[in-house]
Parts: sequence; structure tokens; C-alpha cells
Amino acid sequence: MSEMNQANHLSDEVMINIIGMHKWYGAFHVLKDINLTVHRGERIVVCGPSGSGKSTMIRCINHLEVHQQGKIIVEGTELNEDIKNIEQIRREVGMVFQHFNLFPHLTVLDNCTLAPIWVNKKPRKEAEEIAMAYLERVQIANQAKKFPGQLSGGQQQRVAIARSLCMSPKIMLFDEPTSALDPEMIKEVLDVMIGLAEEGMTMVCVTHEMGFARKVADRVIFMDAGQIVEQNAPHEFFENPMHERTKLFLSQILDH
Amino acid sequence: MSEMNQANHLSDEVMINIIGMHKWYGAFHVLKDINLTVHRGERIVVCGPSGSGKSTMIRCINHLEVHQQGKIIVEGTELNEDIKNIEQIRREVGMVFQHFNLFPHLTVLDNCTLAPIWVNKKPRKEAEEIAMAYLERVQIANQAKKFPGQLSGGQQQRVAIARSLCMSPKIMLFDEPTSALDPEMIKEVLDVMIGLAEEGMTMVCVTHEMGFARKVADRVIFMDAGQIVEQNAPHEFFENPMHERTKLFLSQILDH
Amino acid sequence: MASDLAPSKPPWHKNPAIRALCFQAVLLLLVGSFLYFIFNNTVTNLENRGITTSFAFLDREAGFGIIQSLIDYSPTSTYGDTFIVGLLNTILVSVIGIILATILGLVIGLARLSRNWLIAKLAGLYIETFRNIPLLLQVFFWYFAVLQALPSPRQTYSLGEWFFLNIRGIYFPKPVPGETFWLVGLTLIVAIIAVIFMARWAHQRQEQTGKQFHTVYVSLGLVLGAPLLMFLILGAPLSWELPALKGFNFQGGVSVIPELSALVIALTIYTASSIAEIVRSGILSVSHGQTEAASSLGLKSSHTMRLVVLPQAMRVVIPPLTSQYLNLTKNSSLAAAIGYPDLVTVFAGTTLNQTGQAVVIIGMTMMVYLSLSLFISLLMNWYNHKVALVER
Amino acid sequence: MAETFEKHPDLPPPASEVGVVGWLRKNLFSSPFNSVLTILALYGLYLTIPPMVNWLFIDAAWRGTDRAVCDGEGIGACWVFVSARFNQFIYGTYPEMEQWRVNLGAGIFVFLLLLLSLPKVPGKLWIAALTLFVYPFVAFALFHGGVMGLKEVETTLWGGLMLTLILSTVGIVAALPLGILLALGRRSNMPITRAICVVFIELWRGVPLITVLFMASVMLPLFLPAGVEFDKLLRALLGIALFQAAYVAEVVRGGLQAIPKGQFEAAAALGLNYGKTMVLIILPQALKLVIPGLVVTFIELFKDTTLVAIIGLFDLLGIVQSALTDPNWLGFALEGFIFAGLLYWVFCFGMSRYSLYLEKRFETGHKR
Amino acid sequence: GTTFDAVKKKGFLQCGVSTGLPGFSNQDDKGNWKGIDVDVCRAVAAAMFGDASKVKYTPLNAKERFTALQSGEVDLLSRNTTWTLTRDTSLGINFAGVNYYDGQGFMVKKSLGVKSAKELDGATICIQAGTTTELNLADYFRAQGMKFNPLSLDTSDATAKAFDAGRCDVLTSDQSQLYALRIQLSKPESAVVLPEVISKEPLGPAVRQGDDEWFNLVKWSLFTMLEAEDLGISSKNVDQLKRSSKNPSHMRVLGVTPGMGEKLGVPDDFGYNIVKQVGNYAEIFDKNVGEGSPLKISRGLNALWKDGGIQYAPPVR
Ligand SMILES: Nc1ncnc2c1ncn2[C@@H]1O[C@H](COP(=O)(O)OP(=O)(O)OP(=O)(O)O)[C@@H](O)[C@H]1O
Ligand SMILES: Nc1ncnc2c1ncn2[C@@H]1O[C@H](COP(=O)(O)OP(=O)(O)OP(=O)(O)O)[C@@H](O)[C@H]1O
Ligand SMILES: [Mg+2]
Ligand SMILES: [Mg+2]
Repeated sequence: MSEMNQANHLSDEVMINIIGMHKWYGAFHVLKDINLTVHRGERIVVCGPSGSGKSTMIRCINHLEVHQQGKIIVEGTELNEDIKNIEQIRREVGMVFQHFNLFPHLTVLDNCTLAPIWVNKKPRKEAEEIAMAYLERVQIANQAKKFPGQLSGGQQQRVAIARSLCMSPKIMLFDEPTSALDPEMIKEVLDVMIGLAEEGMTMVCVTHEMGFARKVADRVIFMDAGQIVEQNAPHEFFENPMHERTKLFLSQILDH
Repeated sequence: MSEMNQANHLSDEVMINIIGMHKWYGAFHVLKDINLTVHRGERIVVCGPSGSGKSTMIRCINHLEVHQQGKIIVEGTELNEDIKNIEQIRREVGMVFQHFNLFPHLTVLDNCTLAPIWVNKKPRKEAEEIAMAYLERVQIANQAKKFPGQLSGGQQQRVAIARSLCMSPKIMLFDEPTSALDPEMIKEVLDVMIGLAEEGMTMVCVTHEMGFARKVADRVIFMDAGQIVEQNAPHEFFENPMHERTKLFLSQILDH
Repeated sequence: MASDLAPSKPPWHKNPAIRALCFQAVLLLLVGSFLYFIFNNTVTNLENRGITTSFAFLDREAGFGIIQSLIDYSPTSTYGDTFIVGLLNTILVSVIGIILATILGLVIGLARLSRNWLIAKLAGLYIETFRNIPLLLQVFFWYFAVLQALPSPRQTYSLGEWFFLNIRGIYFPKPVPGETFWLVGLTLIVAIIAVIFMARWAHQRQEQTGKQFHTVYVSLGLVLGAPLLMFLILGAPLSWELPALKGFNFQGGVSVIPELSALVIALTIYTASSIAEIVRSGILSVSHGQTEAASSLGLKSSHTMRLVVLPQAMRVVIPPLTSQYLNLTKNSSLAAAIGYPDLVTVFAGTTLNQTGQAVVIIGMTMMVYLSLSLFISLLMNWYNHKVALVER
Repeated sequence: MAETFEKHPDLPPPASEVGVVGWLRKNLFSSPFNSVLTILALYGLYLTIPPMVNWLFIDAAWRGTDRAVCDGEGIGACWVFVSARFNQFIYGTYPEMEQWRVNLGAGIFVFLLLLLSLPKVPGKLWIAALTLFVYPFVAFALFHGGVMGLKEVETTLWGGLMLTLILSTVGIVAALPLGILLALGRRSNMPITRAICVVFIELWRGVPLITVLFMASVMLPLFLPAGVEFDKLLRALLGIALFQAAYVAEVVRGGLQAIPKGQFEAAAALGLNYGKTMVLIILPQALKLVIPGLVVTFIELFKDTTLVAIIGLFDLLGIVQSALTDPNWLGFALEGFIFAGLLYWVFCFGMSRYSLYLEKRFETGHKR
Repeated sequence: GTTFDAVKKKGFLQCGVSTGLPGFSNQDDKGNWKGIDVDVCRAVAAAMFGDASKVKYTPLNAKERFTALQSGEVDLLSRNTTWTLTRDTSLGINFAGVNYYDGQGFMVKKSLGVKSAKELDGATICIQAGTTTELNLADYFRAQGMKFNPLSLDTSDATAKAFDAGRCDVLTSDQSQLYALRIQLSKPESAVVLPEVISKEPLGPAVRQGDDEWFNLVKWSLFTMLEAEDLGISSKNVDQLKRSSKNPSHMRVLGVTPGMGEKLGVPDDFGYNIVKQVGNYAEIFDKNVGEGSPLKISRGLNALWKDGGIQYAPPVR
């Protein structure tokens, strides 16, 4: 479990530490005793069948969902009800959603400068420069003046990534960033994510793109029924799955 | 025109006879001089490019559209403005629509028993027995108490077929019954239709499922610009199309 | 689970739950003290001005007349009675208005959808005209038009010796039941019970044998015919009190005052224009495919309407329709403008003025309207819940 | 074996399908029942339209200064009555010398609205803020006077169409912020806040406006400490604004509900707090969605302002009514009501068309 | 008292008047308020501020008037309001005198041929809602054992309109109003006022209870006009009398002899200001409702005590 395929870029510093975390929706026990440590620069892919709690888990990391037991420590700060802590952590953690969730009433550029200006209190000019740099980075700078509704899905998702990057997050969370996209567009987005990974960004990514997992993940985590069933380096994970459940899942996923 | 691939099930009785039929939408001449004879037990597939008038033609057969010239005779009764004739014919002709058109406020079972009770004046009990038999037939009897909104598209289309069958129609018309369905569901519905064909139902089916046409059709009719361009037995039709227009169409259809 | 693994609690002033609680407490305090401030001012003001506020006045003699009352009312009745009279009159216009507006709205709404171009356009014209003119103006207009158009009692329009129409109102004969008339009533009740049983029997027969039965005609025959037969057998034990011109006015019979007519006409015409739009959108909301599917199954168009279109249209129609009913009821308070003795005119008007009990009277009036609207919204929620489409 | 195929030319449809005959057959005489309806309707029109046109236009008295021109047999509508009173119908008893102030104020308002509704004008937000927050004070100073050397014109002199417009615009503008707050409160997850907002909204929506106005006009002073008093117009406005706020709140709530949850989540994930999320992300979208709904409530309010006539304010309807009691012009109520009705109709119809137009425009919105 | 001080402080008087009753209070085509009730307001303003124009008017309908006074919306209610025991005691108001003695009467169309109110059994009667007339009417018909249909309308001109249209046979109101309303009919000659007077209707200004100072001022402003008529002081001769009259009564009323104003808390020349700017009672009566007006009502009960009427002012001394 400790073998990582490209371990050279990893540092010892712990970025995310989840200890014995449980979560319920009403009476439904959706996450059960989750324990997870993510180091600086580590790239983690989370997979598992639908409804297994993958989204819920990563949404707990920036407190979009509230957990009821256990601890989540992000960059040394514990997530609790203290609203200041949470705002602090959300500034450090970028999140990209399946459905992009761009703000349709703002231009691409305004989408990207909104948080730097209002949360980080940057002057507009500086914020715009940074934003343009990141838009350049995701190769979409020429669309800066357009509205999200005028872009294709892949372009929208890239804007969403740029928007997160504008806050200079230390960790990026991705929740199935490509699953709402048409096949041609998936590649656009994956390329951007691979680029990010190469630059050493700490990433936690829920995805079923096994190609991506194989290529960039330091560790693949398999979840089922609210629990982490197995975690391992990608080649180990794909070639020697330990659990029956994992094998079944992989057989379905890799078949098509 | 007399070679049919599985001609053994055909009888000489003419079920549908369309003679020199024209139809206009306002000034737009949508059907031009349609002549078509369908015998008992015959299975006819209608294909052709979009807008060529396929739907319009089969909708004329049960007078959902009114034609302006020529004759349509169904089971010996001519379609004219006499409302009694039309109701009579509609009882004998079942129709399945692209978008199912189930009644959302009624359960699956009630959808199926509505017409037998109110049109054929059957006692409810008997109507329900028949309905259950047909629901069984399309393998959906266990969903009888659900509402259409709770079913998947394929299930809904099968209910729609069962609903038509409950009137014990002598002829079934299908207007692209599978084109609103996801790929996995198409098979469910086609299987039911093949079953019907095997039982000797007279069928006129607008569809682009060429596999289905090859397998069950007695005759394939190709329409373009409001006219019947070519009609032939399936193997002839697919292997030796006569007209340029047909060849072009087939090359597009079979390519993918 | 070890308790040290519970998420740690932040200090209380950083806890959003506690903050929310504090915010709400402050809000409650503000609202509460605002209400108290008002209450206090009112009490001191009333005291300073020597007004005593209580319900005692409701038992005192009113001393003024009211032109139309559904209960026995005379100037010797109490102020409490004026409340009842006003309330009943409000209910009367509302109920008549609701019935007529529904019928007219339905007709106009269907006309709007008519395949007849002229009819559809005329219905559209009706809707756009009456929807865009203030109701109060229409009330005045109709009152004025009604008054202008009608002759004085001496030049009255009449239909034989039975019906009269003049500026004082419409007059009908009033039935005066004879001694044995109760038997006719009894027959009617028996007939209704019989119809209920028959309907059940017909339904069951249809369930079992599929045979349909002309329930509507037979019931009509039964309900109308049986009492009529009884009536004739008993030798017509009913006399009519005919209205007749005595002195200044027609006396006797049943009369409808022009204020009521004008108000009902205005409310009906105004509300019908909204109802027509609701009906139209309701019917249009049922997709064309539904009608096609129904007719391709061989259903008659009347059956298609009854079994397929209406049940689905109702879902869309009922909620806005109910709020139109509510609006009509609230709008009936415009009666004050033309002197129809509804709750606002009689109770919140004359009675308030004679007694000076503004707080109590306005409070009671508002409570009446409020309870009505709460009642109707509860009903509506219940209905919505009942007919909600089941989806995946 | 297939038969020979030749392409048919498009034929013209049978005469019964197109042209005047086709149109008539299809639209007026498609069935016996429809034919009867058509004939009945035509007969009804024949009975009503010619006399109405005669009375309204042909036989009407258009010119003159006193009622003499209207008295006599066969004379239709007396529009002279309306033209004699026209100034009063528009401005009430606002002094004639000062009416330019009203015109100026209205002109500025129309100009601002034009700026707001033309698509290409930059800085919409600022113009909107100007219209909502600065303009009302300017307008009040202009109309009321007593500052900058303008002669004071008391609100009791305001009337006519001017008052109607003031009541309805101020009503909606004042109701907007309160309505938004109430809507936010009703959507909040704090139970007490929610309860207070629900009670407020349902209370106001449950009672007729006329009782609200009555309360505002006679009972409000009873609620205030002795000595505190304010203008009757202001009190009517307060009643209208509170009443309207409840309706606005419900419309805005509809808009808030239509904003997908993802927008809240994305804002939270970027570290925006509740206030910023609302102001920067949610409200701009929600308000845009509800503009057509707001226009509709505005039309309702515009019509409902006539009720102030019952509490003795001389709005358009009130002033027409009071003109009818002029001993010199008795008997022209119909003309007065038709004139007022027409004015109201033009405004309401215009606005309802505008809201339809908006609905269409926002349907495409920013989508591709 | 609070009202007195408040009025003094704001520098004008808020006066509740009728929304439009010719002779009593109505707006002329320039928007100025005119009428005998209006002149009471003006007299009070003249007394207090030495300027009769320092009045703002609030038009009130019958239903609103007491609430408006109670709530402090107006300082003085001068709106043909009948002084009754109930109103004086239970509404928290005080009547400050009577500026017009009136009585309720009936008006009918001549064509009905009715000569007396006793013939009105079963008639439909138009009446203004919320007035004492409404109560008197019911009393009268009860006492006579007759029936009637009351059509209660909001404003007096609504009653006139309904009567004119023939909606009712009879219009009942205070006699003074009947004359005023008669000239609003399309054919005034077609209506007659019946001889019966069925009630006493002393109309007068009213103030809120609890401010005696204010009550006094209103009361004595009214009396001063009566006293001026009694003493022969009118707006025409007031300047001359002020300069030269040696009659001690004149000198007291016109403030030549100091002391009277002080007792009321106003300048000593308040009497002079009232007469000069508003007139004496005979003048305002004549101008608004009497021979000098279209109403042409005779003085009758409203003549001074000396002339066979019952208008009588206590001496200003
Ligand atoms: N707000 C909620 N209330 C109640 N149950 C919820 C809620 N959100 C999610 N769930 C349930 O929690 C479980 C886990 O949901 P989650 O979205 O985390 O699954 P997932 O692994 O991301 O699945 P998918 O691959 O479909 O996105 C599911 O069974 C889901 O139905
Ligand atoms: N109600 C109508 N009014 C006017 N034109 C119509 C109407 N319905 C269909 N059409 C036109 O008639 C032509 C034939 O339509 P039809 O629906 O029969 O085509 P189709 O062959 O079924 O095409 P598709 O494969 O797209 O279903 C089309 O050009 C269509 O635009
Ligand atoms: Mg998920
Ligand atoms: Mg088609």
C-alpha cells in the first residue's frame, strides 16, 4: 500500500488528514469510518460504484457537507463549525464540479476575478491579470469576454478550473469533472488536469477515467457503500485488486 | 412485387388500401399520389429521409390527419368525414407513437383498461385480465400499479404497445417507436415487436432500424418528398436498390 | 466511537448555530418590541382620547337600517347582527360571483381556443379589455350603466304579473309552501338518495358487465320528475307571493337590488377574464399527443375530454383558479364604493362610524378575510398534494 | 420489379384548402356548429358596433368649451367634458403655473427608463441605482417644492394621473427591497426568521387592499405616539408598499427557488460568505428571472391604486369622479369613465405586452 | 395643553372638513376651501396666529371623521357634525359650540305627489352612511310605524346622484344639506323639501378631549363671531370701531381693552382679527349659505336670540 508510482514529487507534509470520519444523511449512514491522509503534491483518484459516497467524501473536505463524527484536518486547521476556519480552508481548497457551476450572469473573466476581488481583496487590475494568466493556461484566454452560456461544455469546465486556480489553492478537488461532457471534450479537460498534476498540485479527483488514473495518480482509492475498500498505487490497483468487490467493479469499468 | 421473403403467413384479404391519396398542409403538398395495398398479416417497414411524409402517411391511415384527395379504405370501410366510421376504424387499428403518449395520471394498468372499458364496454374485471395478459406479454406485468412517470423509456414504450394490443387491433401502426429511446432500451422494444410479427399481426412500421426491417419485414417502402419511391422485399431492397435516391439513402443509413 | 474523535467545538461566539440563534433572538425582540410599541401607543392613545375598547358594543342596539339582509334584521337589532348581515352579504356576492365567473370564464376560455377564428378573436378582445381596466372603475361603470338603463318602478319592465325589472331591482315571485309541501321536499330527498344508489349500481354494473347506463338522464328525470309527480298528486300545495307595486316600491316576492347586480356583474366579468386565461393555459398544458393517443384508441371526443384531458388540465388549473376565487372574495369589498351592504360597508363602515370602535371592528373584519384566505390556501395545498404526478 | 418512379410536381392544393375560400372554410365555417357561431357573432357585432362607433365618434361632440354643445337630440359622447377637465385629470389640482415641474420629473423618469431598457447602454447598474435610490428624492423635491426657491405644493393638491403614477411607482420601488428581504427570510433555514416572514407575507396577502388603505388612512396615527403624524399620501403609500412587499416577496421567492443549488455550492467553494453569495451571485440571477413577474404585479398594483379614491385621495379615478359632481357637467359619467378606462387600459396593456416581450427575451438569455 | 402647544408650534391649524358640501365646505375651481364650516377653522387660525389663512384642510368623509380627530390627524373637526350625548362622551371628543342649528328633513321628487313625510311608508330612502341622520331616520319610521328601505351611500354627492337617477324616492339629510344637494340635481325644480323636521341637529366644531386650552380657544372663536354680530361689529366697520368706538363691549372684543386674549393664550386683538379677516356670524352665514349664496337659506333658528332665533353667545368679558 505504500508503494507509489511516481513518489519523487511527494513531500512529507500532510495536507489533508481524515480520521475516523462518519456522516449520516438523516438516518442513512452514508460514510463509515473514513481514514485518509493526503500529502503535499499527492494525486489521488477516487473511484467506486454510483452511490458509494465518493462525492460526499470530497465535499466533506471543504465542508460543503457537514460530517458528524471524526476529524477532518486540512493544512493543520480542523474543520469544525467555526465559520472563519471554514472560509479559510475554502480559500486554500479549489473545487471543480461535475456541472461546472459557472455563474451565468458574469463573463468568463468576471467569473475568475470574483473571488480574488471579494474574498482575497485584490485590486481588480491585479485580479484580472492573474485571471488572464490562468485562462491562458487552460487555453481559453480569447473567450474571456464571453458569457458561460456561449461556451461548449469542455470550455466551460476549463473555465471552472481556471476560476478555482485564480484563488491559488494548495489543494484541488475534482468531482467527476468530465462525466457531463461529450467524448470529444473530455480530452480537453483531462489534458488540463494532467498539466496541473505535472506541476505538482495536490489533487483529489473522483473520476472513472481509468486512463487518467493510470497515468497520473499516485494512489487510487476504491469506495463502496460508504467505506474505503481498497487503496493502492495504480498499477497494483488495476493489476492486482485485492477485494472481490474491486475486481467486480474493475471488470465492469474496463469492459467497455 | 410479388416476391416476399416469408410469404407463407400472408392471406389475400386486403386490410389497407390507399388509392391516389394526396394531402396538403395549407399550400404545402406533403403527400403526392400515394398508392398502397396491405394484406392481412403483412409486415411493412416504411423508411425515408426526415420530412419525407412517413409519419403523415401512417397518421392518415387512422385519420389523425385528414387527406384531401384519393381514398383510404381500411378493412373495407372508407375513411371519410363520418365520425362513426372513423371511431370504428380506430378501434381496429392500434397506434404506437414515438413519444409513447401514455396518460400520466393513470396507472399502467388503467392506461391499458381505459379504452376496453369505455370504448368496447368491457367489464372492468375482464378488461383487467386482458390487460394483465398483454402486460405479461411485454414482460412488464409487475409494474402494473406504477405510474408511467416511474418507468424508464423502454418500459413506457412497452406499456404503450400493450395498451394498443388491449383493443385487439387487427392492424398495428408504429411511428418510429424506438427513436426516443436509449440504445439498451431499443432492444427491449424491438424484441416485443418481433414477437408480434411472429404471431402474424398486420403491421406498418416507420423505423430506421434496418436490422428489424431485414429480419421481419415482408416489404420495405422508401419514401421521399411525399412520394413512395420504391417498394420491395427487404433483401432486394437492401441489395439491389433501383433508384439513385434510394441508394444514397441506404449508403448513409448503413454506414454507421 | 471514541468521544475524542468527535469534531471539536469552536468557541461559542464563532459557532454559526449559536450566531443564528442570537440573530433570531434579536429579530424576535425587535419585532416583539415593535408590536409592543404599537400596542402600547394604541392603548395610551385610546385612553387619552377617552375611548374604551371592548366587544361590549356588539350587544347594543344598532339603530340603523340595512337595505338587504339574509337574516331578520331591523334597526332594533344589535351591532353584532350587523356583523352577521355584512358577512352573509359578502358571502352571497362571493358565491354568486364565483359561480358565474367560473361559468363565464370557462366559456370564454374555450372560445379563446375555438377553431372558429372570429370567436377566438372576440374572446381575446374580451380578455384583453376587461383584464386591463381597474375593477373599481368597472364597478362604477356597471352601477352607473345599470342605473341609467333601468326605468322607475312605475314604468317598470315586466313579464306578465310575475317578473319585474326596474331601477329598484329585479323582482321574482316568492314561493309560499302550502301545508303538505313538505312531502314534495321529502320526495326530492328520496329521489336524490335513489339517484345515489342508482349511480353506484350503474358503476358496478359497468365494472362487471361493461354495459354503460345513461345515469345523467335517468337521474335528472328522477330528481325532477318524482317531486313534480308528488307535487301534482298533492294538488299543487304551493302558492306564489307575487311582487306588486304598492306605494313607492314593489312589495312582496324576492328582489335583487341593483347594487348587488352591478357588483356581481363587475366581479364576474373582471374575474372571468382571468379565469379564461387559466382555463386556456390548463387545456393547452395537456400535450397534443395525449389527445391523439386517446383518439387513436377509439375514444370519443367527449370521453377524451373527460377521461384524459380534464383530469390533467385540472392539475394546472386548480391552484390559480382558487386564488382567483380568493381575489374575487377580497374584491367584493369594493361594494363600499356603491353602497352594497357587505361586511366592509356595513360593519367596517356604518357600524364603525356609529360606535367609533375602530380597533375592534377593523380587527374583526381583517380576521374574516384572513381566515377565508388561510382556509382556501390549506385546501389548495391539500389538493395539490393529492393530485401531484408520480414521477421517478 | 418495383414500379417505375417519376417525380411528381407539387400541385396547388384544392381550392377548399387555401385562398379566401379555404381560409373562410377552415376558420369560420369548418362545421355546422361553427357556422352557426360565426353567424351569431357577426350578427352581434352588427348590432353593437355601428351604434357604438356613432356614439363614440361620429355623433360625438368634440369641440367647444361648455356643455351647451353637448345638449340636444342625437348628440353622442360629450368629449368636450373631458377636454375641459383634461388638465385636472392629468395633474389634479396641482397649480397650473407649476405643472412644468411634474412634466420635468416625468421626463427624467422616462429618460432613465429608456436608458435602462435599451440594450446597448453601459453602466446599467448605476442607472438602476440612480433610478431606485436617488431619483425618488429628486422627484419629491421637484414635485413638493419648498427647496431651492421652488414654491411649495402640498401633497393634498396632487392628483389625477400624476398621483396614480406616483402611487404605483413609489409603491413598487419601496416594496422591492422589503420584498427581497422577506423572500430571503422565507427561504432562510432559521425557523423563527422564516416564521416571521411567512406570517407577515400571508397576513398582507390575506386581506383586501381597501381595508389596508383604510387602516393606513385612519388608524395609523392611533398606532403612533401622540404628536407624531404624517401626510395622508405618505400613509397611503406606506400601506400600499407594505401590501405590495408581500406580493413582491412571493415573486422573488419564485426566482430564488429557480437558482440551482450548484450556484450556492460554487460560491461557497470559492470562499464567499452568505451576504456576498446573495448579493454577487444569487440575487442578480434571481431578479433577472422575475422581472416579468414583477411587471405583472406592477400592473396589478397600477390597477389597484384606484382604491385610494375610496379613502379620499384624488387619483385619476377619484378626480374623474369628483368632476362628475360638478353641477355644470352633470350627466357625463359614461364619458368620464370611458376616458379613465382608456388611459388605464393603455398603460396596463402596454406593460403586459412589455412583460411578454421580456419573457421572450430572457428565454434565450445568455444561452447559445 | 398638548394640542394647543402643538398647533402653536407648527404655525398652522389642521382642520377636518367635509369632502364637498356646498355652503359648508367645498373647494372652488381655484382649489380654495369655502363654507361656513371652513370659516370656523379660519376664525380659530385668525385668533391664534392673527392670520386666517394659516389653515390646512383635510377633507374627510363621514366615516373617517371621528377616527381622524381621535388619532390626531386633525386638530379641529369642523364638518357639519351633530352634537349628541354619545359622541360627546364616548368618542373622546368635545363639541365647542354650534355654528349651525339644523334639523333633518326629506326631499322627494315633485312627480310623486307626496306632501308629507307621513306618506313615505315603504319608500326607498337615500342616506349618507355613518351619520346621525341614519339613526334618526330609523327612529322616525319606527315611531310612525312605517317601513322603509335605506340605501346608505358613502358621500353626500353619491346620495344626490342616486336620488337623481331615481334609485330612491326620498333623500334625507339635514335640511341645509338638502338645499345644497338640490342644486346639484340635473333638474333642481323637480324636487321639493318636505315640511317635516324630524330631529334636532346642532352642528358644531369638535376637538379632542383633554386640552381645555384648545377647547376654550375654539369655543370662544366661535362665540366671538356671534358676539360681534350682536354688537354690530362687522368686517366693514371693524377698523373704524377699533379706532374710535368708546363702547366698552366693543373695546373688549376688539382687544382695545387688554386682557381677554391673554386668558385664552392668544394676542389681545384676536377678536379684531377674526372679524376683520373672517367676518361676524351674519356675514359668514349670508356669504356661504344665506341670501348671498346660491343656497339662499333663511336664518330661521340661526338668527340671533334678539331676532327670534336661538344663536346666543355668552358675553366676552
Ligand atoms: N442530500 C442528500 N440527502 C440524503 N441522501 C443523500 C444526499 N446526497 C446524497 N445522498 C445519498 O448518499 C449516497 C452517496 O451519495 P454520493 O453522491 O456521495 O455518491 P457518489 O459515490 O458520488 O455517486 P455518483 O457516482 O452517482 O455520483 C447515495 O446513496 C445518495 O443517494
Ligand atoms: N401540422 C403541420 N403543418 C404543416 N406542415 C407540417 C405539419 N406536420 C408536418 N409538416 C411537414 O410535412 C412534412 C412531412 O412531415 P412528416 O412528419 O410526415 O415527415 P417524416 O417523414 O415523418 O419525418 P421524420 O423522419 O423527421 O419524422 C415535413 O416537411 C413537415 O415539416
Ligand atoms: Mg457523485
Ligand atoms: Mg415522423
